[in-house]
Amino acid sequence: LGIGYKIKIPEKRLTDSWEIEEKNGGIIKIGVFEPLTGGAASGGEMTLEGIQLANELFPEVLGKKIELVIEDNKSDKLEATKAVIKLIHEDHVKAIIGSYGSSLSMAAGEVVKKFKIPTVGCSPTHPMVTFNNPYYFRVCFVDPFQGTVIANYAVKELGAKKAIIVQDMAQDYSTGLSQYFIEAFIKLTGDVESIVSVISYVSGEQDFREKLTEIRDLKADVIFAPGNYIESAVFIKQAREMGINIPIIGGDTWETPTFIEIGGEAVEGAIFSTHFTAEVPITERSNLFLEAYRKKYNREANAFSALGFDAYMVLIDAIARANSANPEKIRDALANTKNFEGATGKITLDHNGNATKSAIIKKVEKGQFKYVTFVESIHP
Amino acid sequence: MTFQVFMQHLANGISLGSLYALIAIGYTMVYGILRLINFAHGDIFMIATYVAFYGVMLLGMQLWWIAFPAAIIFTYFFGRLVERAAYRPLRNSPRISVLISAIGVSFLIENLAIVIFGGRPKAFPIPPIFNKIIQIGDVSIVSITFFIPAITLALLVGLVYFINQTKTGMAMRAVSKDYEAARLMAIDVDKIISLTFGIGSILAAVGGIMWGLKFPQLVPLMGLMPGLKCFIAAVVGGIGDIRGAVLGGFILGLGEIMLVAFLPALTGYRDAFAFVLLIVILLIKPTGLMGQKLTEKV
Amino acid sequence: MLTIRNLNVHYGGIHALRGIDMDIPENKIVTLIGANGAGKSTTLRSIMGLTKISGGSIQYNGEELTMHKTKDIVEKGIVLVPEGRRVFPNLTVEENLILGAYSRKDKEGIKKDMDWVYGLFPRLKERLWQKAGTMSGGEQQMLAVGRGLMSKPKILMMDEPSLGLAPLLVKEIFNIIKEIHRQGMTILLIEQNAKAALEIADYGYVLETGAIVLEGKGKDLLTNDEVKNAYLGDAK
Amino acid sequence: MRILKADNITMKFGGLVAVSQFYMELNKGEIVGLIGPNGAGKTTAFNMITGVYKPAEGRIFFQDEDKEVDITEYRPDEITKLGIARTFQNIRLFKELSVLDNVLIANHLRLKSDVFSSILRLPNYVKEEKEMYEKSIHLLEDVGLQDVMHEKSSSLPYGKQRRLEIARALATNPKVLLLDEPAAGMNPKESLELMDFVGDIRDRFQLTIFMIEHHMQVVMGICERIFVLDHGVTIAHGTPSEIQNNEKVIEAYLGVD
Amino acid sequence: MKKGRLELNIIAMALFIGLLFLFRITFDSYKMKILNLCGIYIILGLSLNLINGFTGLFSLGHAGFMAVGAYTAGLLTMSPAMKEMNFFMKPIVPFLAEVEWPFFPALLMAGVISALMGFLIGSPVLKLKDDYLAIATLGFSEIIRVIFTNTQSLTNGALGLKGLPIYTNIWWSWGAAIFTILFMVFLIKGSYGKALKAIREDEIAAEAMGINLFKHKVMSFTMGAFFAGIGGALLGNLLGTIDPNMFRFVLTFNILLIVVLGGIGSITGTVISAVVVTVAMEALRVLDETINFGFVTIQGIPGMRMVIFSLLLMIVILFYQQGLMGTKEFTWDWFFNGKGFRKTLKKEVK
Ligand SMILES: Nc1ncnc2c1ncn2[C@@H]1O[C@H](COP(=O)(O)OP(=O)(O)OP(=O)(O)O)[C@@H](O)[C@H]1O
Ligand SMILES: Nc1ncnc2c1ncn2[C@@H]1O[C@H](COP(=O)(O)OP(=O)(O)OP(=O)(O)O)[C@@H](O)[C@H]1O
Ligand SMILES: CC(C)C[C@H](N)C(=O)O
Ligand SMILES: [Mg+2]
Ligand SMILES: [Mg+2]
Repeated sequence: LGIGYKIKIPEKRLTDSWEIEEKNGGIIKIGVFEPLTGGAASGGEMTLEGIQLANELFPEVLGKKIELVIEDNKSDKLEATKAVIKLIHEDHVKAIIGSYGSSLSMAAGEVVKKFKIPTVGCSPTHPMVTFNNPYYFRVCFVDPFQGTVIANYAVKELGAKKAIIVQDMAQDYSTGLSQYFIEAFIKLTGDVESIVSVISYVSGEQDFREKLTEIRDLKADVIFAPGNYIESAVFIKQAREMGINIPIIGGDTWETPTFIEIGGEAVEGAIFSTHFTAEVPITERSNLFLEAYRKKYNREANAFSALGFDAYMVLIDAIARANSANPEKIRDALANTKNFEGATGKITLDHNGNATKSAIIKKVEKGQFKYVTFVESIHP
Repeated sequence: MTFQVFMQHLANGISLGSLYALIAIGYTMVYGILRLINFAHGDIFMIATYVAFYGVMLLGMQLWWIAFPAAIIFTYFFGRLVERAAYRPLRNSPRISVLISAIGVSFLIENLAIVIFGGRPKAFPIPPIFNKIIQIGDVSIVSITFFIPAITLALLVGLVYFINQTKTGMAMRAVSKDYEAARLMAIDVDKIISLTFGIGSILAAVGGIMWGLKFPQLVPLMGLMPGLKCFIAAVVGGIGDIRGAVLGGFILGLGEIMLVAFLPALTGYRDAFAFVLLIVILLIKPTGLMGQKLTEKV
Repeated sequence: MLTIRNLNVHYGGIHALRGIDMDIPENKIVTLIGANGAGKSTTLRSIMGLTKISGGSIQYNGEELTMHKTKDIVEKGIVLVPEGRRVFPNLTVEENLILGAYSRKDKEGIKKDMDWVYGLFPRLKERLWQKAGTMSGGEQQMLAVGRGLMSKPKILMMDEPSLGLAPLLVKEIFNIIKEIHRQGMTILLIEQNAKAALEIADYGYVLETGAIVLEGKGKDLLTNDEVKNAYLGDAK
Repeated sequence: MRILKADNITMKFGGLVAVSQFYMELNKGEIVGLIGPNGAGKTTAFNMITGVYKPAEGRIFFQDEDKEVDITEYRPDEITKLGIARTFQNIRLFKELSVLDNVLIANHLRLKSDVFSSILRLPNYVKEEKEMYEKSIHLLEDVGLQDVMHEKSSSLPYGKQRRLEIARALATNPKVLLLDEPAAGMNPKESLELMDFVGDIRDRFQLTIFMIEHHMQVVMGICERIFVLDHGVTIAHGTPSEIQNNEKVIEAYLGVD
Repeated sequence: MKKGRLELNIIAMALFIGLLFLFRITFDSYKMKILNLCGIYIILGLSLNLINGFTGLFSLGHAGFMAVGAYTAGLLTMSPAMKEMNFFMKPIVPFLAEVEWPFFPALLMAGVISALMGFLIGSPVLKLKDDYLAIATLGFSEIIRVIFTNTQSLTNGALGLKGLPIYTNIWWSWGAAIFTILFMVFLIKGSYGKALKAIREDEIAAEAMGINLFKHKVMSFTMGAFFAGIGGALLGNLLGTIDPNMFRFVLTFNILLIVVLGGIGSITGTVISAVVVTVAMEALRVLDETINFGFVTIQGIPGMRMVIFSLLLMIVILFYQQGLMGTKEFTWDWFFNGKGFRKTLKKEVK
């Protein structure tokens, strides 16, 4: 250009080559993207607790230290993609863990697929998260199973014949799970008319009173209302205020302290399916995890922390088996995860990258989540 | 729709409407005096609710009658602080700068709240007196539903008197048009504006606590949507006019509820209702329902 | 009563007032004349503390005013009827007048003065309930003067009160000025209508591009050739 | 030849009849005055003629070349386009813009090129723009503002702002010019200069001028005919000397010396 | 235009394109993404500045136009297979199911549909003034969002669209940005631009000067909407996923802040501030993270980044009210006589 400078153009785009880190001393970076602010912050925090706990207990693999790079995705899909891009390109992480919330995970999915970075979800249960994405894995069950489990419980244990659905149109998780519940419920009752009403709302809504007025006089035995814990708690509260007294059931999102804080007495008796319970440890690792968790946080662990813990464990197991920090190799090792003993049970990742897990039914009693029953995994 | 169901909707509508009205009055006051859409109003409302929450946590549920007024007083000073920091330095700047500052300070308060209070929602404590379920025939109504309209009405009467009949009220209206000329009348412009803000913030605080009692979850962004809707209520009624704000609040609250009740298919459009109403009213009567038509003197 | 020494004002780069010295003795009418942009309004605004001065002193009965807020200056009894009327357009005529008396506490006196102002400007009384913003230019001018009078000032400063007024009213305004002066008020008057102003003034100052170029008794200035030439338009 | 006619126009604000049944005709090339006490309705009459207010009753006609147009329902910009320009009692310049820009903007209405030619700077537009610049600069020279051409218009002293307002109105190529108190805020000397200026532009631009003014020296000096309004009602109409001696006018407006 | 300016402009342009090439080679895709966002925010900032800054219409409806643009381009460019996967709740309307356009026509269409929307909205709403206009436009943008949330078979509702083809790259984003800059410069310099400014200064006087207020306002609004639509489309096809919630009014505020920081009514200012704001938002990310100094670790606080950002913003608003540039523009004179940035006021005349 006649300026007199020479501009050095690197032969290869530095950042796209994974070898860079070998220079990085003995550190392997793993990215975490979770909602730490915004509507799903409670879940993100709990998950993070589990991940960090695991990192403290098992800080090394292949003789190298593992460094967690944590990004807040602000419970926002856009931020989720941005966070993942940043993790991959600024921090050069080898693998990623996250995120609470299927929609957030799905938003990031395209990115990790494009840049081929293996990612392990802790609790996103929507089938689309891993579908057609060889780089996305998860350590929890999926919603078709969860929907069946909870429908089963409704019909067999609660004796429900008619149900009302209340779903959050903005959450893939909520609409998906409702769909699977409906299918299972109709099959179980053998009655195509068994769903008497499907009511939709959008994340962030606070006033369900009109909707409740609408369904108050419908003859139903149960309300299935999977959704974010905040909206669900408010919904239940207002339902009870209006004198609706039939059981209200939901999915794994409910297991957060916030659900009880907001719902107060109204959520007494609320029933939902989830991944894990401290009351019935399943494996050796469960005990190890529970102990460590009590020691560090001075309370009982919850499902999301446990899944966070497991996601980390599965990941370093894969790194160890791959005997390399090469993302491709980690991915391959992850895909071969078999009977790995996690805190939440034995984990085997199938061709879609999904774990096949058992489910737990819990109930709110005296302001606590109480274990009700255990449901064996169904092999697809 | 049965009569009972209708009554249930009506009760909900009136209660929501008066809540909107209460917050709309605060908007209208500040707008009337500063000609400023105080975008931070919703955030002041949020702060008040959080302070009330921590107050009750600290003092215990029995002492809510201390905690709530304390929160209102705190908010009064907080509102004045916001004015001092974000608006006073821009006293002689174009209106757009002040408006931007309003948006900026609203951002700042929200983000600070996220860091200080945490992004995670909190449950607002409800003293039993507000939470009694009253059964009238087949209609069940929570007692807060009655408190809200009563409080709104009381504040309305007080404010209308204050603004129209007292010298300070007149000074407020004078300041709204011409700072310099107001100064020439020996009016302490800064003091009047600060006072207006304080009063507006008290209204926001009362509204916030009522809101918390009705929709008991606290998140740092909780002021956003109510803030916007109540501003709309104020505009629909005729901004600057307190009675207009009340009218607008009621129309909006009742309208939203009745829309959902009578046309359940349009439930998803509930949040759009406010805006559609706004635009329709503005196009028919550009100064709002109660706003007087003023031909600009050329 | 009011003593101005070496008053300097800058607007950004413009040196609008360059060391003005003026005296306004008690119970006198003093007038300030000068071409457009000479700095007349700026002088009055500086006295009121509306414009930041860059140097000099303004003393009222020996007390320095330069550091005071406008509000305090008004409360001391110095009042300005500003250029361009500046009535409160959204307030009624009556409310405008009430605000004129904002700093006063004597209810009785206010009531009396209100009637006095209505006597001076019957039009205002007819339009008690009209919003000031919708009144004609001249009506607003009457209101502005009336509002200034309501504060019962010791020194009343008027910035071009006859601007845009019909001839009859201009005469009227000058009569009113004389009248209030007779009742003991000190007056500082800015006028384009230099002739009328100098006729009633005890003393006059001529301002040119920010500096006083001429001063003297009103009568003397009236007959001064320079003044005649430049401001009275007589010399044809 | 008649160029403008107001046929019994009336304007009401709420209960107040600001102008009542105002009838007026202007002939080409005349300078006509409109006087009356404050609040008589003079400015309101202007506002009706220029389309700012719509009259409650009556019609307004404008002689456009050889046909008479009813402009009662026209918008202000359409009326200006036809050839009626005005100044405002309270100066309304484009404050933040330069003196030159103020005048250039007044040329915009005669621009034939569309917005895309202007963005693409097509030859037809470039040519028009050049003409606009030249015309504007000439005009500013004519009114003696060429030295302050690049100043912000609000920084001008009052008198020059008034002159700029007139220049801006002239730039729209008017046939009729309405001046609302052009001498307000000027000292007697400046007023007299203005008087000459008005007469001068009438001749140079072949204008018809309709003018509100309170300076009697000016009004009586250059107006050929004068209308007098009081409380919205036309109380007199005639030559300056007729008006000066009209009892009603003296009583309502002029006063006795 | 003085002689030599054209050459200078061409050289500058060439240098800039060279620079983009350089970035392309040296930047990783995270930085590339930010670079892309810079370009897009320039477009959005300028289009809002046209409406708010130059025409003085206080519009807060930009997010709505962006949504229209993003969805238009998204639906036109997505593959039929992708659409089928997205629309699992309710199938997509038939006429869109099979279309798959290349990017350029889709982008153009996004602008056109958005402009059409601007025209339709503008016609009634632009009769309003000031705050009323602001709140009404904000209202329209929210209505658009709510409609998009509810028209399941057209937009996939609240779930949004995932898997948009990632067409946007620096050539598209910066190409469009440069096009927008040139468009604005020539528009503003010309007679129409002056007419818009006149409307901003004083509507009544502008009308008295024969300017058809309505026509000019609608024109400005429609043009603004066009570019907002383009910006939205570029954004959608950059991120690969869109949903109605992205287009809340907070987005409009972000753009408004860019305009204000740059200086309302300054093209140069908007361009600079779009870049500064976009980069700063990312640079401040470190505040949220745990920082390890070796001897001491500072725990990151989630949300701190936004606090600092809004604090910086307030400082600018309070202490540099004119924004970066006020109404000044960059000119070549600045290079040659070092007199600093020239006021737009002082137009040179031959
Ligand atoms: N706010 C301001 N900013 C910049 N310059 C100003 C400002 N106010 C006044 N000026 C300038 O200061 C000078 C004096 O103005 P001032 O208003 O005091 O004149 P004046 O004698 O009252 O004139 P007029 O008869 O037109 O009212 C003028 O050159 C004017 O342009
Ligand atoms: N927009 C309006 N709303 C209400 N009243 C108005 C309006 N415009 C004018 N008026 C009233 O109409 C009457 C005529 O006003 P106008 O401005 O025409 O008077 P004018 O003859 O121009 O007086 P001046 O010489 O003082 O300017 C006045 O009494 C005024 O108060
Ligand atoms: C992460 C979760 C607990 C929520 C839910 N399982 C989902 O996929 O969205
Ligand atoms: Mg002056
Ligand atoms: Mg008038």
